[in-house]
Amino acid sequence: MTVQELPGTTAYRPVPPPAWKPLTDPSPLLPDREPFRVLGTPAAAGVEAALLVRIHAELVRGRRFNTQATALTKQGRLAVYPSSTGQEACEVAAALVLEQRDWLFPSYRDTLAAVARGLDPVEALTLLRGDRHSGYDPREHRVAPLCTPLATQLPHAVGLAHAARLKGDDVVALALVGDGGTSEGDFHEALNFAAVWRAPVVFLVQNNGFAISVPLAKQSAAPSLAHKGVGYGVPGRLVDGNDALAVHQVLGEAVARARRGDGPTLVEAVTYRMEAHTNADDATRYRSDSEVLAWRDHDPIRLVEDEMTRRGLLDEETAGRARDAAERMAAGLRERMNTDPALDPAGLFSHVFSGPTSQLAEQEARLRAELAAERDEADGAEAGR
Amino acid sequence: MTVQELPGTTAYRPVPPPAWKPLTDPSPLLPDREPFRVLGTPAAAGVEAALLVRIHAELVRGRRFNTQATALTKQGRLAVYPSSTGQEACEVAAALVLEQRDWLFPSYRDTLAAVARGLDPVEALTLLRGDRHSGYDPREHRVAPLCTPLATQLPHAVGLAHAARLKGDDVVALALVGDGGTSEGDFHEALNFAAVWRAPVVFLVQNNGFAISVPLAKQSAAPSLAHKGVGYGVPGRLVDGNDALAVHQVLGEAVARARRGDGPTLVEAVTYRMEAHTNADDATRYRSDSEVLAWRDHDPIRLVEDEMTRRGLLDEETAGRARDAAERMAAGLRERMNTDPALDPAGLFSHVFSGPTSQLAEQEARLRAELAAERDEADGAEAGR
Amino acid sequence: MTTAATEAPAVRRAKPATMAQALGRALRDAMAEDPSVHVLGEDVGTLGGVFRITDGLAKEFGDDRCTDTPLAEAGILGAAVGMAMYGLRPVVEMQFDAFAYPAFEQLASHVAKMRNRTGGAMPMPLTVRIPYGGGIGGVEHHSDSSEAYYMATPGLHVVTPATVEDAYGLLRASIASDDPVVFLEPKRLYWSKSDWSPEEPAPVEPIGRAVVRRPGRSATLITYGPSLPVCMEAAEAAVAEGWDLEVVDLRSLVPFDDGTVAASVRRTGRAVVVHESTGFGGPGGEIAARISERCFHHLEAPVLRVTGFDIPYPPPMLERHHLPGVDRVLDAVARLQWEARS
Amino acid sequence: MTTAATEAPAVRRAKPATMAQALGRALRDAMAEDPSVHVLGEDVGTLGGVFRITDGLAKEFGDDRCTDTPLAEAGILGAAVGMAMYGLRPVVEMQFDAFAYPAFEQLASHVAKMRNRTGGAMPMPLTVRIPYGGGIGGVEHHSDSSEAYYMATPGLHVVTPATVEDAYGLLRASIASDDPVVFLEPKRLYWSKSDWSPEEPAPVEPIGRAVVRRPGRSATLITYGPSLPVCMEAAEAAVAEGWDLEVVDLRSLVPFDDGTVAASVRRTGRAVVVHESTGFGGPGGEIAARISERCFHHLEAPVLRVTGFDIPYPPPMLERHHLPGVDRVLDAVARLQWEARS
Ligand SMILES: Cc1ncc(C[n+]2csc(CCOP(=O)(O)OP(=O)(O)O)c2C)c(N)n1
Ligand SMILES: Cc1ncc(C[n+]2csc(CCOP(=O)(O)OP(=O)(O)O)c2C)c(N)n1
Ligand SMILES: [Mg+2]
Ligand SMILES: [Mg+2]
Repeated sequence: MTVQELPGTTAYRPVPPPAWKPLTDPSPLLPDREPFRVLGTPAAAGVEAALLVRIHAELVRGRRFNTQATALTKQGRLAVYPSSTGQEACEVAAALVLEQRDWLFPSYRDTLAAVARGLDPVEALTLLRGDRHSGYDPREHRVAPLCTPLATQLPHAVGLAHAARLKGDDVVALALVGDGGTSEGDFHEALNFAAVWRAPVVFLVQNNGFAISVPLAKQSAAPSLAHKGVGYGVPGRLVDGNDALAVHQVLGEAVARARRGDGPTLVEAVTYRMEAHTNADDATRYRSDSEVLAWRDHDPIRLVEDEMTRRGLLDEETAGRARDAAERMAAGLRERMNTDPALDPAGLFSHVFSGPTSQLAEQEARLRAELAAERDEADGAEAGR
Repeated sequence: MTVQELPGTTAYRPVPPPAWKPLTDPSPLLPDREPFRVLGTPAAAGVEAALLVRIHAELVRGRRFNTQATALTKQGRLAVYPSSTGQEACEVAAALVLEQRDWLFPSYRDTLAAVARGLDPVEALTLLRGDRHSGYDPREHRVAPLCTPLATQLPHAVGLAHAARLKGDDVVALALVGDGGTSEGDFHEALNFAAVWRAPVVFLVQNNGFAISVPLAKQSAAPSLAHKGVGYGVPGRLVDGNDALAVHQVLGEAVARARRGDGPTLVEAVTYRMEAHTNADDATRYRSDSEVLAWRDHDPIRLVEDEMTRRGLLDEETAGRARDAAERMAAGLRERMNTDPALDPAGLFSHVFSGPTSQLAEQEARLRAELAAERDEADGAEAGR
Repeated sequence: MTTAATEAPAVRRAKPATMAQALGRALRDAMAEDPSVHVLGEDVGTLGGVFRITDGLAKEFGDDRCTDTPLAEAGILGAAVGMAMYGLRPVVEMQFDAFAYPAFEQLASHVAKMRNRTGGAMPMPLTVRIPYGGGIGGVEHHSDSSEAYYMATPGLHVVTPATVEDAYGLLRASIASDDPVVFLEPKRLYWSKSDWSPEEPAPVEPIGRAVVRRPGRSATLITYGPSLPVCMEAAEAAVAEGWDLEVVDLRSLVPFDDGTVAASVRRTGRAVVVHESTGFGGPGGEIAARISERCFHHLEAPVLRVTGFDIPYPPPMLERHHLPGVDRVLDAVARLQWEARS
Repeated sequence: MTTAATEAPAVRRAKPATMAQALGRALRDAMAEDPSVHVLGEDVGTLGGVFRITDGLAKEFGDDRCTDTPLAEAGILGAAVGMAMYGLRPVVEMQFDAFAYPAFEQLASHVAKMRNRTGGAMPMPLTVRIPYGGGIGGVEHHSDSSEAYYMATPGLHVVTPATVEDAYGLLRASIASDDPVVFLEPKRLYWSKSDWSPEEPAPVEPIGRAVVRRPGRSATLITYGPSLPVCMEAAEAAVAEGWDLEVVDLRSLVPFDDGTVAASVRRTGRAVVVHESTGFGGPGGEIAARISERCFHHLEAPVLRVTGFDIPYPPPMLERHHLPGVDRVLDAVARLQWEARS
């Protein structure tokens, strides 16, 4: 086709080019300018006492889980622990808003969310203890393996949610990712697929200010990370990530929206990583104590307790019950993590494929022979003693 | 840190959490709801006649380049040609807004932009003829190799622009990508790096409605592709991609902004691919003739000619001059593409590394021996005839 | 698993069938038999794929079973992982070899590892179809032989057919497998033909078994995918030189059929590995090393390799110089130290 | 190129130096000498990298020379390609082996191909530093041996030091090279020490030359990177068994030093390749095949391989069973058909 071939002399019509139309109205997709809050606002009064008490207990238990796990690293019982201390409101709310049939896709920092969802803490910690990559059956509690390669779990969540929808199942997937993780291409591709497929999935970005040592300002120049939603046709919501009631409400709405068939939501929770990146990290290299201190005033448990106090809900009995439950969990964890896990080295070959290949069978036999020889030697040494 | 350790009883302060502040004001980053237009609006009258005439001549030449290249595929002189017919306004404007010292990063469909920037058409077409992957020195006209893996050229443009800025050079990079290419992770990562680094780079998305057979609606659910900008803190601009004056103006402003040190811009040009994806594609499988026809009324050359006619600028001399220049280019191209390119198979080894490795030297010697034997055989056959 | 196509196919095709048709038929039959099989990729729906392998599937099974995705390979494979986690059997089409690279992390870090990571709890019954190799005049990035990457990734099966029948049988077996399979389609054989017709039920080949395509006594040519026809032609041409070559088609690079390969080489005492992938770090090194380990005392000559050069894939006009052809295979056979035997 | 460090380093370090320090010093010296050298990656600036290799560079040279990037590996490498196109010499740090996979397309389709594609007009003087391998108790995805992927990609040099001195010398040479280098850092040797001090000028080793670390006559152990100490220890232990083992440290997998390797094996007549990467499709296949091709008539036994198993990298508590240790090396040496010689 050349211009010469064009028919006639129709005058230029200043109409939108034929294929273009705004696909969606952008306004409802944009986040508010301030993070959404409930605690410390009049809305807090409307929240049911039972929910407040439940969330408080979960937060206290969550904090205790974090401190206990960190203690276990010092005792050499955990190789490494990326603590979510300070982020418990997000972790706990993510677990609470889901139904049993829903799925959670945690990142490597979200052991707590998995535990709050019902996972056995010892099984949830195998990755970080180093005995198994993922010590639980993901299908049992519908928790995907804790994901180490950043943002790669997001397309999984989309695919799973999409599959469930295709099968006609009422299942929502909630995927967790960090502020740093939003920079990865997988974040982009997952959000886009979710939007195009209208998949019932909720993305929760825990913006805790840092990706290891890299502060948000070096990670993004966006008005907020929630502003990324509109570029996919996904509503972006900004929430105070230390306000457990706010996170619970915003995530709850997003899950409900997904369940209704209205598609994905991107939630940015503004929070703060109170500890170093992991126990192996030295946070003093890249941030000041005063910054950390400022966030103590905004502690998620504290905020909830202030509201409970205001409403007379934080009596000694309630506080004690929460504390006791947390201590029981911690004691159980301590005890069970104190024994060395039973491990069968020959099991290294058992699950590479559904059945053994001749190559792996050969290698397994070789390892078994080595292990037998080792045992014989040890027995010999013992007998000789 | 546990909650118990928290100091005192300071009341909850409903202030933004310490680390959070909106990084940028989102409003100026959002595109207008309608694509920006000049032609057919009062603003067209303000455009200098010389510019109009120049753009017209380039468009005519560009269209002729497209039809000639397509014709060469039919004659077997080009292996494949992804035509930009219908998109000439974008291709030409992208070339015109850049200074000599600036860089252009074309995708595989943008041979025309490279040629409009001054590249020898025969050298620009080697990729598609099949004699060389990239037949020109990118440094000569500051045109990166035509890029086949979609969106991968975008981070290159960012890196180059960033490097130039670090060196204190006044250089802007303009990178081209398709609507489909925006779905790739590399698009996301490039936009984000550009924003964080405030790199002097302009991204032009030619939204031509399709990625091969996949229509935009299956590619994105965003209000527009320009709405992706705000998620990086990058202004998004929406422009009628068939309105050469509008594209020229919007790209010009974006380039000027980058040059001023104000960082990247994302421009979405709404246009249409009038031909099939390439000559090897059958577009009737996925779109209707009526859709294509509707876009004929919005042809970029036509729009410019209407304006020229209105202003009395499209006299026979001007039109003839443009046509003649285009025909000269086409004739030269035809003629030069009619000879087989001289190729040295042993040259396959010359540029893998800066110097030969012993492995490659061995392999080259083997190939040379084969070629010599082939020649001897051919000579023998000739002598025997 | 059965292969019976109980209903007539949507379109009656005349004999002979092409490899492209056989692949399409395998997808169709798998989808018809098992509603959990889903096809996804770029242009696989309305267009039927750039090689038309998925032609008709969206029409027959609907967009939800054969889905045009956004243009993002990591997203496609990542979504397929999630679909497999929910119990579906996704079949992903990568448009070309080099365009599978954006999905490399998903493949190496998740697809290959998910079952193992979860102690068997979470299998990955997922097939990634990748058209690979050159010889079709493709522009840059459209002709890579990327099998070495997948072979070096434990947890993946790597399968590649060389005949029309195997295209059907191996693809059916790959889709039916509870393990992830990288299914490499030799694109220059897409239009190769066979008398087998898609109307006939074809055997589903178990994954992991090589096959002797031509028995012979002088030496063994070990090959797969696009290089099988080259080796068959070379074997015919070798007769005139007095060599009776055996040709082994590996069909599956992982798992590797050591039994068939070693038995052949022990019989013939000489071996040449032929593939179009680059030589250095390519599959041939592994294959030659395995043969030497297993057949050392039977070898009359070192195992030789005939491969593409160690260079980025050349532009179309030069690719014939890169691709191993009959002459190079025969040259290698000639270098197998024939004097040594006597 | 000279190696002279004319000024004293920012921090005086006591002897002995670690490999980590040597790498840091190499970066520092390269940056001091050549203003076009730029370091970029995740956490390389303020933190000095998770392994502290880049410690102090941002302070000494500024954020623009040593840059904390957003968290996106394809973006990092892609931006580095653009920087190289403009004449800089970027040195990219990937935080761990498996986290280089998102950048695979940029590496395979651009870094490796840019010079060749442009007929030499656009070189890629770019170094990608990747900490690799296991043995440090890393959680999943932190212990991959990914060298096979890079070896199979023509256009890349692949270099890996095994000693503190080489860490300095090879990194300097890699940064100075006009070709792209994948520089693999054996992370479990980061804290290995040597008497060499960063105060002394160290020799810049040319890329592509293997070195005999221990001369011997009975058999040759061929290895690189993290497995060198294992082989050295095995060679010492072998003395008691009556074997005098030669140990060759490859140092560079691409280009490959066929000369040094073949000369050694021709001398000893027996060879074992040792690496911790998985065996199948790993570097050992290529190496063994090359040796067999070149030294066939000198070989008293097949070239054997001692490698990691063909499994995804195990969890920390089991990794010692996976990693080739001294015993497995000695076992392989014992299987070298010693009776055959007599
Ligand atoms: C693909 C990938 N690249 C790099 C890493 C190494 N890494 C682990 S955690 C981390 C920072 C993550 O930051 P963010 O996403 O903000 O999560 P947070 O740690 O704050 O929870 C990095 C770079 C990784 N795990 N995966
Ligand atoms: C990474 C990658 N994936 C797939 C392809 C194959 N491919 C070539 S062009 C194309 C469609 C591109 O669509 P768009 O970005 O809209 O550009 P257009 O063709 O419309 O100019 C596809 C899928 C590719 N070149 N690169
Ligand atoms: Mg973070
Ligand atoms: Mg398009």
